[in-house]
Amino acid sequence: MISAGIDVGAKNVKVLIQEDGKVLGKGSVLAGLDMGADIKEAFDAAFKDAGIARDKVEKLYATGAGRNEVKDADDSYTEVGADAAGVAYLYPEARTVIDVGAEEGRAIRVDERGKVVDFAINERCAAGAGAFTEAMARALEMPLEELGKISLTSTKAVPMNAQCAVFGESEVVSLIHQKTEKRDIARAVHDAMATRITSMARRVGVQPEVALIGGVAKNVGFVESLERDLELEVMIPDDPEFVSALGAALLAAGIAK
Amino acid sequence: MIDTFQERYENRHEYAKQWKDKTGGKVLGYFCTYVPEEICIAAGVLPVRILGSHEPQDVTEPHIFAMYCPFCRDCLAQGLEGKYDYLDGISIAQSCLHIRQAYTSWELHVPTDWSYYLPMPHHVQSPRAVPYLLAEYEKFKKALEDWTGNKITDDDLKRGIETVNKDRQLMKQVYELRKREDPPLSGLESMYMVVSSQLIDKGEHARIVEDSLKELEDRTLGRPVGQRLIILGSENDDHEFIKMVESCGSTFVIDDHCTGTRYFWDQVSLNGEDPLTAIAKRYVNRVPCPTKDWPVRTRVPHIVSLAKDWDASGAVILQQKFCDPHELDIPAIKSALEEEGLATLFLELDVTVPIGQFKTRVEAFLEILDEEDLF
Amino acid sequence: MAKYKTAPLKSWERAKEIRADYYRNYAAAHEKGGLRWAGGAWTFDAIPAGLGDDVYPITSEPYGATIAFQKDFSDRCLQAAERAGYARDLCAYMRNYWGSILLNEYGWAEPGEERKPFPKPDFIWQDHICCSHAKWYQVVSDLEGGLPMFCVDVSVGPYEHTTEHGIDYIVGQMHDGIEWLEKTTGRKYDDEKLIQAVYNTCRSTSTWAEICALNQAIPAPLEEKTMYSLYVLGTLQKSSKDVADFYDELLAEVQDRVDNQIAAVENEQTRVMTDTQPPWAFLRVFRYLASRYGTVSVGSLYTFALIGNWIWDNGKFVPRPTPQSQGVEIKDRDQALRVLTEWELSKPEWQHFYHPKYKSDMMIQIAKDWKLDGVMLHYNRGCEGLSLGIAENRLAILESGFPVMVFEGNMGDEREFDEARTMARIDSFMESLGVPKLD
Amino acid sequence: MAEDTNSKEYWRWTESNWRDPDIDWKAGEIISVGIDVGSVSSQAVILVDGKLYAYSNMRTGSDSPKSAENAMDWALEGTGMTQDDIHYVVGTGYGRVNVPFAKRAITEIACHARGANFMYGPTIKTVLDMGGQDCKAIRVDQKGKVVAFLMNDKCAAGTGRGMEVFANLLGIHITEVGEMSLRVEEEPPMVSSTCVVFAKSEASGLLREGWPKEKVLAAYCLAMAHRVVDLLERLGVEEDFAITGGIGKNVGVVSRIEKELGIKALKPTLDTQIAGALGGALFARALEQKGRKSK
Repeated sequence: MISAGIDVGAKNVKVLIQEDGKVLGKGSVLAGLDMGADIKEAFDAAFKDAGIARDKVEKLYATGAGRNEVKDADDSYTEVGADAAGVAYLYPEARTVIDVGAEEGRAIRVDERGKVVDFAINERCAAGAGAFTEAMARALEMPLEELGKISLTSTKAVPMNAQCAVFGESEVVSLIHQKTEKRDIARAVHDAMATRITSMARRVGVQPEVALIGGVAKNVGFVESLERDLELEVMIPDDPEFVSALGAALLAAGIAK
Repeated sequence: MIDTFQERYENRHEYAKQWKDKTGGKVLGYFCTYVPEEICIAAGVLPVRILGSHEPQDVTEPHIFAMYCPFCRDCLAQGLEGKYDYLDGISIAQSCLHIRQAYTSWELHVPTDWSYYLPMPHHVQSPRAVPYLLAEYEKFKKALEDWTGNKITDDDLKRGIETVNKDRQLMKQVYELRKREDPPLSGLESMYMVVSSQLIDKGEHARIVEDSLKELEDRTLGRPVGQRLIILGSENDDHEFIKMVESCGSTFVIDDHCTGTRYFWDQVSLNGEDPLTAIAKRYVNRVPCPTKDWPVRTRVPHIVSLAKDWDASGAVILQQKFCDPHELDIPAIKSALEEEGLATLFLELDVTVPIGQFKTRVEAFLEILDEEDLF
Repeated sequence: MAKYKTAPLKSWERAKEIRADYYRNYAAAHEKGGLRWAGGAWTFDAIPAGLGDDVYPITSEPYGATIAFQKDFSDRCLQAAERAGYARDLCAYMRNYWGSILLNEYGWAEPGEERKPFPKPDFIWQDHICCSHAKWYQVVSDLEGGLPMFCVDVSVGPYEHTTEHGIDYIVGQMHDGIEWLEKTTGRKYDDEKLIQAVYNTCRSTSTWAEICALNQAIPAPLEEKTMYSLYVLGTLQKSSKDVADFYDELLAEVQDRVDNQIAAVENEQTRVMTDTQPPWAFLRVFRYLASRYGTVSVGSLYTFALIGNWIWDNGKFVPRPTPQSQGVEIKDRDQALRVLTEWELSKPEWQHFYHPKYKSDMMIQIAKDWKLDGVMLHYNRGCEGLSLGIAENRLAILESGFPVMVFEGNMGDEREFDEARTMARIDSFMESLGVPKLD
Repeated sequence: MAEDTNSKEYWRWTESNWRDPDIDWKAGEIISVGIDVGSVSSQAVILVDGKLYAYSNMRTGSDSPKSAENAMDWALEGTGMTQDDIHYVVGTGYGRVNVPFAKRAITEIACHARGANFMYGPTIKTVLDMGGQDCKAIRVDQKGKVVAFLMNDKCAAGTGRGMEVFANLLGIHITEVGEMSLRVEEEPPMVSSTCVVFAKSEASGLLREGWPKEKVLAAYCLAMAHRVVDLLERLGVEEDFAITGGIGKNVGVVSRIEKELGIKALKPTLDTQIAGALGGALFARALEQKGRKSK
């Protein structure tokens, strides 16, 4: 069956189309103010990528904070459910899912059938989400990708007080004033964020294997800090930001339950 | 000599392990200064206060909800990370709810042979408190005897009292010297002195204090004293913070912390009484933690007189974030100090403090106190 | 088509009446030469009862919650307290209460009327187990320009380790307290009134527990949102005859609902419990659970046992039978105080102050006997006393096999509750429990 | 947020410099300078014998010594003055210890108080400085000396940076935000989430619900004013009252603060953002005089 999943997130709208577990196409757009238009645009991109017509999709499931905006969805799942379904398909051996998005971090423990056993969501603070690294990259006046990369070259751990995404900027500025090397600051930023995420993940109990998904999984600096904190290697799929959409599509097709 | 305190403070774990090897005795980790060290020492046990390390950690989130104070989380983290694996037992005397959680979660998740909850009464202003505490001390003493296999005699208790009293009295002598126009030691140094007393053998500590007294006789800071400050509030062994304040042109000359005067200010007075009663009276009547300072706030006039006697011109009021007992006293303390003409600066402590942000406030505060006429 | 029949609760009106009388009587006490006193919901209200029948209390926690229901007023109260220098993370009831003193507005008004000035109490009669309890009233006294105050410390360890000297400590303070009451009010103390008030205390707190025990039935005759409005009477004045009598009537009605399978939630398909005080301004969360998921919250250790008294009996968690039902006859003041002390020390919500394990055991037993599918814990930033150890409770409940969801909020400070995110979390939890949506 | 910076720049307020052409600095006895390196903006103020001669106001870069130099250079531009002509420089603001040519660093709290005293006169008793990343309520005496102060902690809501995030989100230039927020018939309910990051998604949600931009802005300005008033009330407000810092120029926030306090802020006669540097320059002048006397 050809099915689609759409993930209407805080920052992006993502669509994924699959057939019998094989990904046919993906589309992603930055969320603006007109949700209807964004959803349409994301669909168009995904259909174009898949090279199929819209009517080929038999079923559509929605997920993400804005899932109720998708009027023609056949059903909807929460981000927690969709994450678990997507990861269970990609990594049946995964027992812990860590999803770090732009404004939210989540940790989910799943059983051998991919069923959600427990979950934790970071509480009301963006310091444990992508927005934090973005703000820090801005303070350092470097692109986000660069922040991840130079962080890997650091050899020194500098403690940083990651309380708030905005105050984090002042901390970065004060590290700059203290003549701390940029690569060490980059690492401090990722360490601080990893500490928060690990703290949250420990609430559900970190059981191997651990899958890391969400846009922040593409930040190599963060991944390194997180692995150091968790004292294990995490599994990261090729398109970590599309796992929720994948999960929704698989649930729609009945491949995941 | 005075540097020894810092050295002991920094190497507390090594010290305790060596003490065990050397004496074969048991080490008891305790969570609050209401635990009667006199009785522990009488039992031949080394009581060490469990403190945090002021380092970021990610292990306590599953155990303590984030609205409790950073100090209790920092303490628990030490246990969960195995830094206190040499402890033979743990104990807490009933005080605030926050630190109690560090104790109970420790008991649940850190393997410990012996654990004792001592229900120290809160209504210390009631005449009923001493008899109640005395009965609890009898139980505590018995439990210690069963645990260590050592019978605790009245003579042992008297020795415990003398040992602790002597250290208290010597530290008070050091504090007297801080009244000088040019105090012989900084706030940071005296913090190391007091906190190390909570970490090492009391007799040894007293000997080091005694030797230090000679050294302090004609010592000066070797820098301008600057503004004379009192520092007060909840638990505080944040050396980075104290160092920062004292590097901005000021000196702490006196304090009211449980890592400072509240810990050692009051002596046990035997006066022919049986030793356990004497100890109970001391803990009931000591300078209280705010959890126990009701219905009358006895700490307020005490703090004001400390500030006056040590000639402080300003007060830094510190509080562990979320520490409700202190938050409930601070408005009263602040207005009492201000009535006496002392300016106050209020700051909240976390596991680590944002030094940059705090420095601006501290400097601005010192600028207020500064008499230099630039206007 | 609804799965079960439902019916409104007949006792409802009477409950409303008792509550209105309570706030009205407190405010009007001076008009008839009576006295007003203030203290917490846990205080030994039976003791001031010995001063006469015209002595009226106001208990702080339900009063703080009453304010929390009035969002705009609560907002002003919280602000007033903060602006007076009291930290934002302190107990939210306390800040609402102080705010109403600072603004000089009484948080309860006759329907349709404006709020009147806050009626200043004549004295304070409080107990102390949570760090904030006695200190709360120290500040009240500060704000009121000084009030006579007496507090009884009850923190003598968990009930299962009750000691004779622990009871002596509390009873001793009570004796001192009665002397103090006589001196402060200039009234003669009546032991017979005390004895009756002790009997009433035991009766109302035991009967409320029996009512909650009936909620083991499927379908549940009561849901938690309703229970809040009923249990609150015990927090107002558990020693009053009106409250004790009301619970007797309510017990009969709830038994009738059980016998006739009258449900609180017409499509009950899932059963949960919560923990700690709810965010009072957002009780619609319960309506959402019921209408969207057919989920009934059958209560919580909080609703069952903040006032209700329970005891372990052969591995079961059961309503504690009153001393009078066990043939105890109270003859004098000292005995009355001892019976009262021993009774209150077994209060389930006092046990976790010493160790989370006591609370975990009770919660797990409730989860089993009340046939729950999951547990929703409110990590309540507004109350450090009842949130104490909650993270350990969560771990223990999970360990016992019940799914747990947590949500953060604040019982009395709506700024700390994120409704949209909480609803989203409930969706995730219900989905993980496999609960089908009802629409 | 990094992305925002690259794509749109609605937050970017106008950088400016100014000079009084009527003053002949060469005739002056003491040329004093204050440089305020804040987390978001930097200013340099030049005084000639205590009279305002020139200033600059620009954005802070990640390198604060350089930001200080840039601000200095820009203030000097077109004056013919060089750094060698300046007698005393005081550094203030977040980067105060990194102002390369400063002889002394003084906190922005003292400098804002002093600057406000100059700008508004000796009747000023309460100063609110709403800066880029923090917010300070300051009580001052008639000489401009700080008597007491409070600073917001923990949270960046109610700061200039928060307002910038908002301007960007709504695609409204930062200088128009305040004006626009007043174009509502009645005040909307306050936004509940004051966290800068979450306020952003909350605002997006409101816009999607069909709230006009004006209403969203009004709600945010209101929330910001509310937080700041809390701070002021804790300190105690006495008239005269004035607002310095960047937000002082935002009528949407200022008018709401005034309304909640029931007190009017004095109308600024100078750019409110230069108050800190101005105070620094005044201190610099006093320090230079003192130095000369002692010689």
